[in-house]
Amino acid sequence: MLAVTYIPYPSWLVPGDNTWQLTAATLVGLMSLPGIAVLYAGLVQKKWVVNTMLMAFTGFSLVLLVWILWAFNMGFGTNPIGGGGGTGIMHFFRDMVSMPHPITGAAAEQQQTSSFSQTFVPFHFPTSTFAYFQVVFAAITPLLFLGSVIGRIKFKAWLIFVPLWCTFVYAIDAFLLWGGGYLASEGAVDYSGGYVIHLSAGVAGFVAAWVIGPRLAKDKAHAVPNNLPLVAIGAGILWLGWNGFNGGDPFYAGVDAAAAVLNTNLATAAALMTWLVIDMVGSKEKKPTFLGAINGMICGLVAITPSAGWVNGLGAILVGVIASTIVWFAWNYLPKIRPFSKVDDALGVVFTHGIAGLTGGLLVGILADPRMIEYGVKGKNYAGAKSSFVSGLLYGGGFHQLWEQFRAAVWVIVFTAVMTYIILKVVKFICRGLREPDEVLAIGDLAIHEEEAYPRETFAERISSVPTRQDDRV
Amino acid sequence: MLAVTYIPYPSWLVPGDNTWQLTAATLVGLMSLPGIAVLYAGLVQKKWVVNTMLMAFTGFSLVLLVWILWAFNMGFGTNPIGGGGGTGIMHFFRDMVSMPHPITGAAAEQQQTSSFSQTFVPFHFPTSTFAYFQVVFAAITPLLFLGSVIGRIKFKAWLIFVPLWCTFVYAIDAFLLWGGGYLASEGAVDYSGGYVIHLSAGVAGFVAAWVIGPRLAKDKAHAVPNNLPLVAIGAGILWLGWNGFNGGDPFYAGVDAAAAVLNTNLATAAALMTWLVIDMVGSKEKKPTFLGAINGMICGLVAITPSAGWVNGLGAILVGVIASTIVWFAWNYLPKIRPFSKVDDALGVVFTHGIAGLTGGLLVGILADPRMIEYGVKGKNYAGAKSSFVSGLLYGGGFHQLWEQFRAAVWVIVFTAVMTYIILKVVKFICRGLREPDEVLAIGDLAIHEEEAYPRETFAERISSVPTRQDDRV
Amino acid sequence: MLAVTYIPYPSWLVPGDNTWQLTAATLVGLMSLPGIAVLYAGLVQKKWVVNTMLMAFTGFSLVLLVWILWAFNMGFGTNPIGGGGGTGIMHFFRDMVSMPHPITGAAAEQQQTSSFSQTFVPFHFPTSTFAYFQVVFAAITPLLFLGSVIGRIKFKAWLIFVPLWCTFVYAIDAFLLWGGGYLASEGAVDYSGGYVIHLSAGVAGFVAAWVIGPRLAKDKAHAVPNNLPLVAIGAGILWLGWNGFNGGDPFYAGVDAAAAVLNTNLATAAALMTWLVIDMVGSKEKKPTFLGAINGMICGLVAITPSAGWVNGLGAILVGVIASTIVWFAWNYLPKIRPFSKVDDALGVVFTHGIAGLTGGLLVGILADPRMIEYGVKGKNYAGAKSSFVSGLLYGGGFHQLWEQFRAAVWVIVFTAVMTYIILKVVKFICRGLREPDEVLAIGDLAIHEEEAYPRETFAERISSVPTRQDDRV
Amino acid sequence: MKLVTAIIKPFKLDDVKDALKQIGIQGLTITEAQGFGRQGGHTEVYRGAEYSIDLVPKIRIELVVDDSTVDNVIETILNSAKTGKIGDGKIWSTPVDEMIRIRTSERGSDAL
Amino acid sequence: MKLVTAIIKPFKLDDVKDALKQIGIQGLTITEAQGFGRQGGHTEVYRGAEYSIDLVPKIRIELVVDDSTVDNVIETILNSAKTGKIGDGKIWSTPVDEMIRIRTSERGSDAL
Amino acid sequence: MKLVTAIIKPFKLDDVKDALKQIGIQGLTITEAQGFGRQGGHTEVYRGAEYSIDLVPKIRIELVVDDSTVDNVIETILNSAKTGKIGDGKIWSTPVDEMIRIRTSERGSDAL
Ligand SMILES: Nc1ncnc2c1ncn2[C@@H]1O[C@H](COP(=O)(O)OP(=O)(O)O)[C@@H](O)[C@H]1O
Ligand SMILES: Nc1ncnc2c1ncn2[C@@H]1O[C@H](COP(=O)(O)OP(=O)(O)O)[C@@H](O)[C@H]1O
Ligand SMILES: Nc1ncnc2c1ncn2[C@@H]1O[C@H](COP(=O)(O)OP(=O)(O)O)[C@@H](O)[C@H]1O
Repeated sequence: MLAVTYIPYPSWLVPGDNTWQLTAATLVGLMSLPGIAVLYAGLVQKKWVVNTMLMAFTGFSLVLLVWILWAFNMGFGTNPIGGGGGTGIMHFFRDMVSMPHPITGAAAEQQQTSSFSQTFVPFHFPTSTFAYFQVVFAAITPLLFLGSVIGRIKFKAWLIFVPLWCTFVYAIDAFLLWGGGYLASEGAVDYSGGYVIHLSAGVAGFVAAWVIGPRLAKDKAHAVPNNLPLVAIGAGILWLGWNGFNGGDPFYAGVDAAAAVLNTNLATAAALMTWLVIDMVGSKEKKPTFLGAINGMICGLVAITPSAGWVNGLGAILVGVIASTIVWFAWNYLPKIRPFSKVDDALGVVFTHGIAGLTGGLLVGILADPRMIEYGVKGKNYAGAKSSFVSGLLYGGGFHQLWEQFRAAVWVIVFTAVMTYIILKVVKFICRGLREPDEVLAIGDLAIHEEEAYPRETFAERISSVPTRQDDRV
Repeated sequence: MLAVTYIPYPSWLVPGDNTWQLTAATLVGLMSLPGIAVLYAGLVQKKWVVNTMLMAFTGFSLVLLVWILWAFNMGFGTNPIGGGGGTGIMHFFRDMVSMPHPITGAAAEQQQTSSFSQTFVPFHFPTSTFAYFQVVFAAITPLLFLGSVIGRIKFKAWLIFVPLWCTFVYAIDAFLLWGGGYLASEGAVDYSGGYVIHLSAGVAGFVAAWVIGPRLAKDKAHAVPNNLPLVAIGAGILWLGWNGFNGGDPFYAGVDAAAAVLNTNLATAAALMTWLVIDMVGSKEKKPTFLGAINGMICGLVAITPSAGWVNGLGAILVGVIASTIVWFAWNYLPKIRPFSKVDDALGVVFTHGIAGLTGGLLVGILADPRMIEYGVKGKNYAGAKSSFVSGLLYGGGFHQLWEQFRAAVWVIVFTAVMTYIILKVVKFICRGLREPDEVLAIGDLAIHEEEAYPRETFAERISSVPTRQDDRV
Repeated sequence: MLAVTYIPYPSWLVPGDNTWQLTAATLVGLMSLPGIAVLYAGLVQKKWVVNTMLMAFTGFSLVLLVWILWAFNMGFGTNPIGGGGGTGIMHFFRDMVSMPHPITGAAAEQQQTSSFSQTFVPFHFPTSTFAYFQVVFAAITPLLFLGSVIGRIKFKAWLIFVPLWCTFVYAIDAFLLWGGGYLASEGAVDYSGGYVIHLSAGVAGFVAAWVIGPRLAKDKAHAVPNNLPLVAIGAGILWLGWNGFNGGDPFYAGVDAAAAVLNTNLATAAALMTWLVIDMVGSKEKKPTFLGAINGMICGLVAITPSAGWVNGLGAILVGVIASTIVWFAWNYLPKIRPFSKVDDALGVVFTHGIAGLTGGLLVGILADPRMIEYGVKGKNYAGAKSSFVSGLLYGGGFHQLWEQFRAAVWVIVFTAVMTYIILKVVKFICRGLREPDEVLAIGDLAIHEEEAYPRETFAERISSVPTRQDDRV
Repeated sequence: MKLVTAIIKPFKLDDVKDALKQIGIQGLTITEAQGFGRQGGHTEVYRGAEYSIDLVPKIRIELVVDDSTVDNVIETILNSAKTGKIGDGKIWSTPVDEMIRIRTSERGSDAL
Repeated sequence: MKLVTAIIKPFKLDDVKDALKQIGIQGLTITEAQGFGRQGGHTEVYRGAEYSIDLVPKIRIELVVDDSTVDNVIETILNSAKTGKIGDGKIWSTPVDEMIRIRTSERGSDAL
Repeated sequence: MKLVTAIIKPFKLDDVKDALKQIGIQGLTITEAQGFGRQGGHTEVYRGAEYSIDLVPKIRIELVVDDSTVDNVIETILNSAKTGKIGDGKIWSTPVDEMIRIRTSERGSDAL
């Protein structure tokens, strides 16, 4: 390799790492588009397919712009607004984010990435790579909680809600847990977003469903999905795309990335089979269902997210089994009690993302194996001092990590809930309401977009726009 | 890394670069299959779905064979047919391509790639990688203009048209702009194919639609799409696949690849939102539409293609906004005037690819930022002399680049139009006509392929082929 | 690159290789989910869509667990059960597998991978990477033969059949041909699984279809597919995913990986066009069909699998043309004669995988070009002694390789057939039958899963589970 | 006997079915239909082109009833299908010569 | 002339069609329908929520026949559509005033 | 009153609908149907296996009209649906006892 005659890289760049990071980011992007867009499109009623897909595409686009124009630097900048000083509660409130500013300049795009948290591990790729990897995470989060509010949220309200939420909830949680903020510095960890993304999406979705109010009673009572193969397409892309989601989070194409990928798949397989088996022995019908299996799959993916590279293979399987079991019971029993019985979380995001993410986040405190090393590794280049690992209760870490995970969970739940509520009130004010009127809801896509998911050509007659040529052959 | 004990690479190979290039190529391949195949399948009338998909699959296959058997070396060979000498107009016409020959031998597949243009930047992967990366670009081009001619082109004519077009249009434009030919040597640039692919596809599609004639008047008047989720699947794969399309074009997994990926996403998000907003405020219905958003998305992807790694982030956003706006107005007003009112470009390829590609190509001359460096970069390995960058009007480059971009555009438009016309006349002669007969067109897929997109089992009775066993249980 | 200041890798790890291997594995995973799941879902009758998809998702999950818990070490462990000694027939039967044990521990996941066969080529990534790459191959195999048994196999029988088959057939063949077992040591080769995966899947599917018995006569006679665009999605993902399937098998992101990718695409394009042309000139209807083209495509992908990096480009094209032609005739004529006329291999897996895999495997013995080098390559790092290449009959290798390929094929066919038969008898005993009862088969998805693929909301009335709120707005 | 045919709004189907069950109707057949009438259709816009769909989705209910029940059935449908808005649909009845249950070959009222 | 309408189980369509062809019937029209009757519907479960579908898929056959053929046609449908299980469906006939073939404007029996 | 039922070729729907509008028809109901008749069906080939589809797609139009309009309506459909090729379809009319508009409970001609 040394004989390579022309080296077009700056000295800090490693092409293998850059490739992995860009590939992983692309996989995560695919999880949103077309992944979540069609997974949700398949799950909603036929009359909501177009609306659901368009909210997914616009949500993704809006976060991209917001992120690059200001929010990336809020979460991953080098310059905490409070200056980075202070301790305890001061530290916490003074430094909830870094200074917002765009990364659209030539220098910003091309220089080696660094964030407030990267004091000891320099990443070997430019800011463009890092920001793009981070933005696909930021963008999938609103798409996840979209599942809670479909079937009644006003389209314009969505277009305003997403940028505000990304700025005032996501960027802050990202800074606190990943960007070097208080929670991170205290020791709470979140490998790839069990809290920042999934728990937060579950809570935001639940609160939003509550604030916006339920779907039409008729829609709720007839809420059959419209297309299961579409769900399969989305689900398959989610599963394999998650290799990038979790595999990309060491930010090195090293040993831990590989372990994270393997563990993600183990947890997911275990969770899918767990839900299936409980369905077969424990549900009223005692039948295996496809959508049940997919629910289980999602639980596994979500629950392993906070710990993917910090548990060993056995831990990963346990995470899958435990999370799937807990969410199965939550899914089947919680809707009967308050507040769940009062809130119409249409696709159940609070369960498959909220509770699964919470379960996974707490399990880090129990199952993390300190021999799983994120950066430093045994061997010739062993970097003991800079090694990054986590010890759970079962591996001699005591209750410390569990406590940190618990505190972080409380923060994410409370902060997300409160801020989501406030933001929605603001959006409601701006948009004069958060819901489409009932007569629009009764119709769905056709009323909002004048499009339907599966148009029937037989009954359509073109009336305007491009004139039909007179001389067309018939 | 130095401790690696066994090195199975030749000295010129960098595994990170090779990986990135193969990954990028695979992403671009996915844009065609299933990307374009299902995007278009969703947009056409139900009776044309099978025909559209089969043209996509066969078009892709034919280009693959043509490319490896002769056309790759025409575009990217080391040996211009005129010997590479001459200046000005002589240079131009003597050296429009390199000598055609196959790259199917063991030596050709395995050696370090090099082309006539690579005098200063050696790529760190073999010819197999380079040829494969280039062929997925060559293959998507006919698939794009397929959108102009669906619903009437004779299937056999398609099978002959594609290889001829690839040979006599694509390979030549590729040589002139990328392979070291005249336009490139004069300074015209095309980062990933805004001209070679998109402008050319738009022009070819438009000319072909004109030569072949319009669809049946009835089909044109009832041209409702059949499946919007299918469009979403194709669109999502296109967007994220474009990370490989533009990210692969520095041919190094370096800084500029990352910037190109980020810029591509920025332009696309901006373009999608631009079209959506114009639809909401400027269209007759004042409604946001899903297919409008997808049109905007494609405009962004196409328009950023010629400049992805040469503009900064702000430039990328501008490219998206400008291209989407221009194409929106073109889409809504040009069909009313000649020649657009006379030509049935079924899916509007001339707009979303032709005009968007042209806009993006010219914007290079305005927005290219010389601080965006394709190969050489600041830092320890800064290779000043070999740096590759472009200066637009707004960044001190004067009108030079704009003029070169303009000249190249004129060439691509005129040459593609004339050659496409000639090739179609030849194909018409060979196939005795370019259109399926009207009674076949009235039926569509069933008449041409005896298949339909969504068969109904209830009414089918097997009559032949494999005999049904007598002893089957009922 | 040397200036990189922080190296978080062990000395044996190359990030470019690790990235390629993880990316390739992800592509192969996508071939199963959603690839095969939706390809098959589109091909079956509407009433079997959900069942087919759920068997794909569960089959994939089960193999993942089985593989990591014991089977990976059976196929790719370092410790043959017989101790690795003995010669000839002794060698063969004593060492059919390595010792089964899990790889779920922290050490196992993170250490450099090694298998019994890797005496001279150390791979530059951890066991997690290698095991994950191998498991996506192991997992797709049952999904392939699922196509033979859909429409009657008992769902529970599937859940038991898959783990047993993976353990007692797949792991053994993998060891014998890839893990350093007898067939490999004698010289038989299988680049990416033409035998271990495709031939074996074809045989297993055929035997299983025979043992389980045919579908209902009515289903067989009305076996029209339900959704061709779904087939297109699956097919496109298969094709491009195969870049990882074959490109990943040198286990280095080097020259041969690139050649394997290019050859795979060449063979596939040639095979698709071959089937199409034979359909156009040789079928009763003389029409090009989409599903015919897809059959041809699969033949090409499968047939190039055993030789992808050992033939040159011309060889690859020949493989595609020959395999597609042979399978076309087999597909159209063999079903008329025994035993094919007696066995209801629903989707024809024995043809497109079995016969195509066999053809490709034998062609290695004819077309392998010794100048195609898997590991050692010319240049500064040329490792002559450790080079890995194969010589076929046409390239001076005589009949040796052909004979080895033939012997290996005989083994795979006989062993797979016998073991599949035995396993099914065991499963039949455990599950009290292998078939769903006929009244269940008459209904399909709704009877087995209480779900249907495309539910119609109009006629559904929610009756239980989550109570509808009384206070919902209407 | 009479064949009563009713064209109703799709979302009223459950109500009508329940109401008919209440008065003892044991069977009916429905088909999905498209109606053209005073109720306007709608416009769909695909890629900027407007299409007019002047047909609206309807459910068509058919049931054969004894002469004695006709009025009650019609009344019941009228009440349960009415929203008072344009497009509520129509009911018509036609004479039936013969009614047979396939399973038993019973004829007339026994076949209902 | 009479209009014979038959509601049958979908998988019986081929048999009925063949039987009618045998007795010389040259034309008929079918629509996909949903029946409600003694035959129970089924339950579907999506993500744990149960939905009751009390309508079962049926095929609706319509054919206009000469008065002289009615009985034979009914008999033929009865025989070919019967499985003996609940839900086999119904046949009814109604009087027809006029029957015209669009292509030729022929009326009455000539139009069949 | 009469119920006029017409079976036509799908691509003729627009023409027929327009023609009926012209003569003042204000409402009708259509269903998608499949016809079996002199017009041959077609073959479909999936993966080499041939399937015979002897049913062809048709549109079924139903409209209840006043006795006085029947002839005009039939004539109009005849003219607008005719292509002269086999498979153009049929028109038949049957007597109607009662016609009611659900919205207003109007009966008879008022309900049209
Ligand atoms: N003359 C008719 N014959 C058959 N069906 C009719 C007739 N007129 C209306 N319909 C059906 O009744 C539906 C409702 O009619 P419409 O005129 O829209 O409203 P309304 O009945 O409330 O006045 C139509 O969509 C159509 O399906
Ligand atoms: N009174 C009726 N009018 C019209 N269709 C009816 C009537 N009763 C039943 N049907 C049709 O006949 C089908 C079979 O009726 P059902 O009561 O289930 O079984 P069976 O006719 O064997 O007693 C129903 O699904 C429905 O489509
Ligand atoms: N006796 C009949 N009763 C009801 N519908 C019929 C009858 N005969 C034909 N049809 C319908 O009319 C359509 C056209 O009939 P066909 O015999 O194909 O052509 P034509 O009416 O031009 O002779 C058929 O597809 C079928 O839907």
